Amino acid sequence: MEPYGFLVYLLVFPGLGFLVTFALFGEWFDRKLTARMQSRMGPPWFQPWADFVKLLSKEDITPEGVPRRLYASVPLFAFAAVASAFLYVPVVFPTSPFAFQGDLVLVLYLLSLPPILTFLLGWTSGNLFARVGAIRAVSQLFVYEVPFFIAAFGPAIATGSWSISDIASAQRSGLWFLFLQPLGFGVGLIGLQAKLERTPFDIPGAETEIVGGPITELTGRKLAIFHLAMDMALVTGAALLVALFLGGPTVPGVNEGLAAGALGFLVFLAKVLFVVFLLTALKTALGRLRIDQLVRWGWTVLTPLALVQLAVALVMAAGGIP
Amino acid sequence: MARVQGGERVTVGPPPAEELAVRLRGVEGVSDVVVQSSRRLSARLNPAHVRAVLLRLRDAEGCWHLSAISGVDTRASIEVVYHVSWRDGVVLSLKAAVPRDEPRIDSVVDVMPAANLYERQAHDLLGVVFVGHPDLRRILLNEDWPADEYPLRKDWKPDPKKRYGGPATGGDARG
Amino acid sequence: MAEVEIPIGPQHPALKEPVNFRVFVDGERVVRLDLDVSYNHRGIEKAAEARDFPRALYLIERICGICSHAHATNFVKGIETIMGVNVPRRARYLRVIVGELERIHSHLLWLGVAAHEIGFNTLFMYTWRDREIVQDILEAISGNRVNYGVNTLGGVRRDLTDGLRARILEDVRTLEARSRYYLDVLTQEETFLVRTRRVGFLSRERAEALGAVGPTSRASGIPFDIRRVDPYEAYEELPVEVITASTCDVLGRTVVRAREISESLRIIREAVENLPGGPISVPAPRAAPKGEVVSRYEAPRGELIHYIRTNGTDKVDRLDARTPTLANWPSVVDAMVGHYLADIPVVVSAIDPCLSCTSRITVCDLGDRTKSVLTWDDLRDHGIRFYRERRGV
Amino acid sequence: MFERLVRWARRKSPWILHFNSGACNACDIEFVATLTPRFDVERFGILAKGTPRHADILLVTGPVTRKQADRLRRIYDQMPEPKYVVATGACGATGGIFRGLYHVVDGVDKVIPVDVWIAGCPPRPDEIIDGIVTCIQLMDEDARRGGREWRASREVSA
Repeated sequence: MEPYGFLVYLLVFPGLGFLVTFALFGEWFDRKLTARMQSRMGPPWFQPWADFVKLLSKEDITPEGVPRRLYASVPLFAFAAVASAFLYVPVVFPTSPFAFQGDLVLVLYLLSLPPILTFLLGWTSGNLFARVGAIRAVSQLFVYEVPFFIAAFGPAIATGSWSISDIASAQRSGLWFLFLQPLGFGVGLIGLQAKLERTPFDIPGAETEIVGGPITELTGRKLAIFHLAMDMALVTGAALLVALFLGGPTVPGVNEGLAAGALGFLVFLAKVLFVVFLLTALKTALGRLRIDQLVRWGWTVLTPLALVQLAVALVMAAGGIP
Repeated sequence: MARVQGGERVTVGPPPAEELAVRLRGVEGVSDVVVQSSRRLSARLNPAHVRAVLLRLRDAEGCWHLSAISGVDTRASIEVVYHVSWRDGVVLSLKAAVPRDEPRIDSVVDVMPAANLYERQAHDLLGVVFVGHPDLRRILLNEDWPADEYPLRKDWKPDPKKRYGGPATGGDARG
Repeated sequence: MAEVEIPIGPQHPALKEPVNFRVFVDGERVVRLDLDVSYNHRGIEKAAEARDFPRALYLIERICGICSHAHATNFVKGIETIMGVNVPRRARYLRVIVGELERIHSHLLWLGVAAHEIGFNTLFMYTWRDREIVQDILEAISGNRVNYGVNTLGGVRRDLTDGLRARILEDVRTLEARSRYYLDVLTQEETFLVRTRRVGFLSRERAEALGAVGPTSRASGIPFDIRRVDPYEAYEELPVEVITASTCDVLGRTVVRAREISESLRIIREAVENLPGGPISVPAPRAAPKGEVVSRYEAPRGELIHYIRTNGTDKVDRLDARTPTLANWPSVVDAMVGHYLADIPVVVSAIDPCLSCTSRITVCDLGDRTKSVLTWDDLRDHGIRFYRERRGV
Repeated sequence: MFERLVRWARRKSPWILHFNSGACNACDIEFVATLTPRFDVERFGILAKGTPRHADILLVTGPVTRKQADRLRRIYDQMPEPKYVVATGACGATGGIFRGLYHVVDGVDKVIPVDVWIAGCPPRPDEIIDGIVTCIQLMDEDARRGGREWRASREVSA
C-alpha cells in the first residue's frame, strides 16, 4: 500500500478515527440497551461524547505521594494497546493489510494489557479502595485469561494458521466456527465479559463495595482516556470474537470488488453489535459474583470447557475436517 | 400454664400480667408493682438488686427479651428504666432511681447482651455510669463534645461560648 | 497480606445513609468490625420535650423518612392511651391500612437496595418501578409520597372515598402478582442465591441473646410479631400470620420480607373491604394527665418502642424511642465476622438498617485488647484468636 | 468554538455525588427514586457516582449534624473544579424541622458554599430533577461569564 493510503488506513478508516467513533457508539448501544431492558429510557446517542469532552475539561488532580508521570501515562498505555490491537482485526476485507503469522497471539496479548494496567493504576493511586480493587483485578485476571486464550486457539488450530485474517477468510464459505466450536464461542464470550470487568464480573470496580475500585482516584483527562480505552476494548474484543467465530467481514458468495468491501463492512458492524448485545444481556440479567466464587467457578467450569473444546478441535483438525 | 420451678433454664409459658404481678411482689428488691393494662406492668427496682432481679426474670420467669433501657431525668433523681418483655407480649418496666449527682448502677450486659448499646446511650445522654460495662464510651455525640455535659438532663442548656464540634471553618462559609 | 483497615462510609455508595464501618480484613476475610452510626443523631428527644403534642408529632414523624407513619402512629397511640381517648374504629382501620402500605413500600425499597448491593441492578429498577404504585396510593390518601401526616391526636385526618377504595383494591391485585414474581426471582435466580445463601449466619440462640427484632429475628425462626403478640389499633380484628424462615441467613431474611409483602397486601384488602363506618377522629384534650406508657408498634424493620412520660402539661416530659435497627445492629456485627469483605454490604443491608432511626448507637467493638461483652461465644473467640495470631497482640 | 463545545458537554453530562449529612433519609430515597424507571435521570446524562473525584454536583441532604460537618467539608474539597453544591429540602436550607437542636448545624451553607436550594420536605423526585436542571443552568451561566464572580454582583442588585 502506498504510504498515503497507509496513513489513511491507520488514522482514519479502520484505524483510530473509526475505532473511537465505533467505541463510543458501542458504549451508547450498551447503556441504552441496559436501560431499555430495565424498562428505563436510557441516555441520548451523544451521551458518551458529552461524557468524554466534559471529563477532558475537568480539573486534573493527582493525589500527592503518587508518581505524577507514571499515573498520567497508564491510561495512555491502555489506549495505545487497544488501538494497535484493532489494526490486526479484519474490518472491511477478510484480510487486514497488517496481517502476519502470529498476529492472533499479539492481539490476545495486547487485549490482556488493560487489566494489568488497571492493577497498576489502582496500586499506585494510594487510595485504599483502589488498592483492594487492584488486587481483585489481578486475581480475576488469572482466572479468565487462560480459558479465553484456549477458546481463541480453537479456530486457529482448525484453520492451521496463527493469523486472524486467515481464520476469517477460511470461514468465507459460510461455515462459521460458531457452529463447529460453539463451546469455544461461549467461553470466549464469558472471558471477554470478565476481561472488561462487566457484571457479573465487575468485582474490581464493585461500586457498592469498594466505591470506584482501581479508578477511584482518577479525574479529568486521565479518566476520560481510560474510560475510552475500556470502551475500545469492548469493541475490539467483540470484533476479535466476530473474526474468530462468526467469519469476520466475509459474505458467502460475494467475493471481489467494491461490493464485497461495502457489504463486508456492514456485515461486520451487524455481527459486532450482535456480540455486544449478548454481552449486555449477560450484564443485565445477572448479579455480581464474589471474588472467591469467580475463582472457583473459573477453574472448575470455564477452563475445563475450554480444554474440552480444544481437544475436539485437535481431533477434528487431525481428522482433516475443516 | 404449667410452670416448672427449677434451676435450669426452662422457657416457661409467661403468666398473664396479673399473675406475674403476684409473683413479682415476692421478689426481693422489687416494690410497688402496678398493673397498667392486660399486657403492661411497672415496678420500682432497688438499684442494688438490678443484676439479681434480671437474672431471676431471665432464668425463672422466662422473660426472653430486654427491649430497651430508657434514662429519665426526673429532677429529683435519674431513673434507669429496664423494659423487659415476654413472648406473649407482656412488658414489665422496672424503674431504678439513682442519685443525680452520682448516678452509678451495675451493668447487666453479661446477663442480657442486648443491653450493651442501650446502656451506652443512657450513659452518653444522661451520664449514668454502668459499673462493669466492658466498653462504656460516648455513643452519640461527636468527638469534640465537652466530656462533662449531658444534653438530656433537664438543667442542661447549650452554652454559646463553648464549641460543641461542628464545621471546621465555623461560621457561614459563603462561597 | 497484612491486616488492612478499610473505612466504609460515612459517605459510601452502598449506604444510602451515613454509617461508618472500620473493617479489619485479612485479605478478603473480615476479622473485626467497628461500626459508628451516630452521624445523624440530631437530638430529637430533647426537642420533643420543648414542643406540645401536635408540634411534637410533626417532629417525631421525621425521625425516619421510610417508617414515618410507624413513629407517628406509635407516639399518637401512646398519648391516647394515657389520655384515655377512645379512637373510633374507622380511624384505627385507616391507620392499619396506611401502616401496611408503608410496610410494602419499605420492603420493596429494601428489596431493590439489597439487589443493588450485589450488583443486580435490574431487580433494583423493577422493584422501585412497582414501588411507585404504592407511592401513588399513599399520595392519593395523604397528599404526600413520604411523611404522610395522616395521624392526629384522637384519630386520622384523611378518609377513604369509595373511588379510592376501588382503586386500592385494583392496585393490590397488580401488586400481588408482582410480589409473587419477585418471590420466584429471589428463590430461583442463581447469582442472587449464590450471594445470599449461608451468608450472614445468625443462629436462633444468638438472635435471641442479642435481642434481634423484626424480619432479622423471624428469619432465624423466632415467631415474634407485635401485631400478633401485642395487637394494637385494628389488628385484633385483622389477624396477622407471622412469617418465619429457618435458614437464619440473608436469603431467609429476603424471603421473609418478600412473603410479608403479600401478607400485608392481604391485610390491606381485608381492611379496605370491610372498612367500618363512623367518624374518623374524636376531639382530644390539649393536655395529658401525669402518666407513662410503653407503646409498641411493628415497624417494617421490627419492634419499635416509644416510652413516653407525661407530666400533666401539654408537653412530653420524656420520650425515649428505641428503634428496631438499634436492636438489630449487634446481630449484624455478630454475623459479619469470618465473612468476606464483599459480603458486608449484603449482610448490613439484610437487616434493612434505618440509620435515621438508629442515630443512637456507635462503636460496638467485637474484640480487641479490651475484652468485649460479645466475646463469650466460640465464634467470637475464634475471631479474637485469629486476630491475635495475625497481629501477635 | 471549543469553549461552546465544553459548555455543551458539561450541560449534557452532570455527574452527581449524593451525601447524606444526617437526614431523616426521606430526601435520600426520593433522590434514589429519580434514578429508577419512572423518573430515570439517565435520560439527561445524569449518573450517580460513588467517588467525589468523578462528581460534578454534590447533592447534600439533611441538616448537617455536628459529626458530619467536617466530613462534608472533606468530601467537598476532594471534588475537582468546576464543582457545584445542591442542598436538598428544608433541612438542607436552614436545618428545617431540626433547626436549633443541639447536635445540628442548621443548614449546609454553614459548612460549604451552596449554589442551589431545593424546597420541600421531602422534595418530590421531579422537584429534585428541577433543582439539578437549575444547577446546570447556573453552571452554564457561570461558564459563559467566566466563573462565579458575576453572581456576587447579581445578588446585590437583584
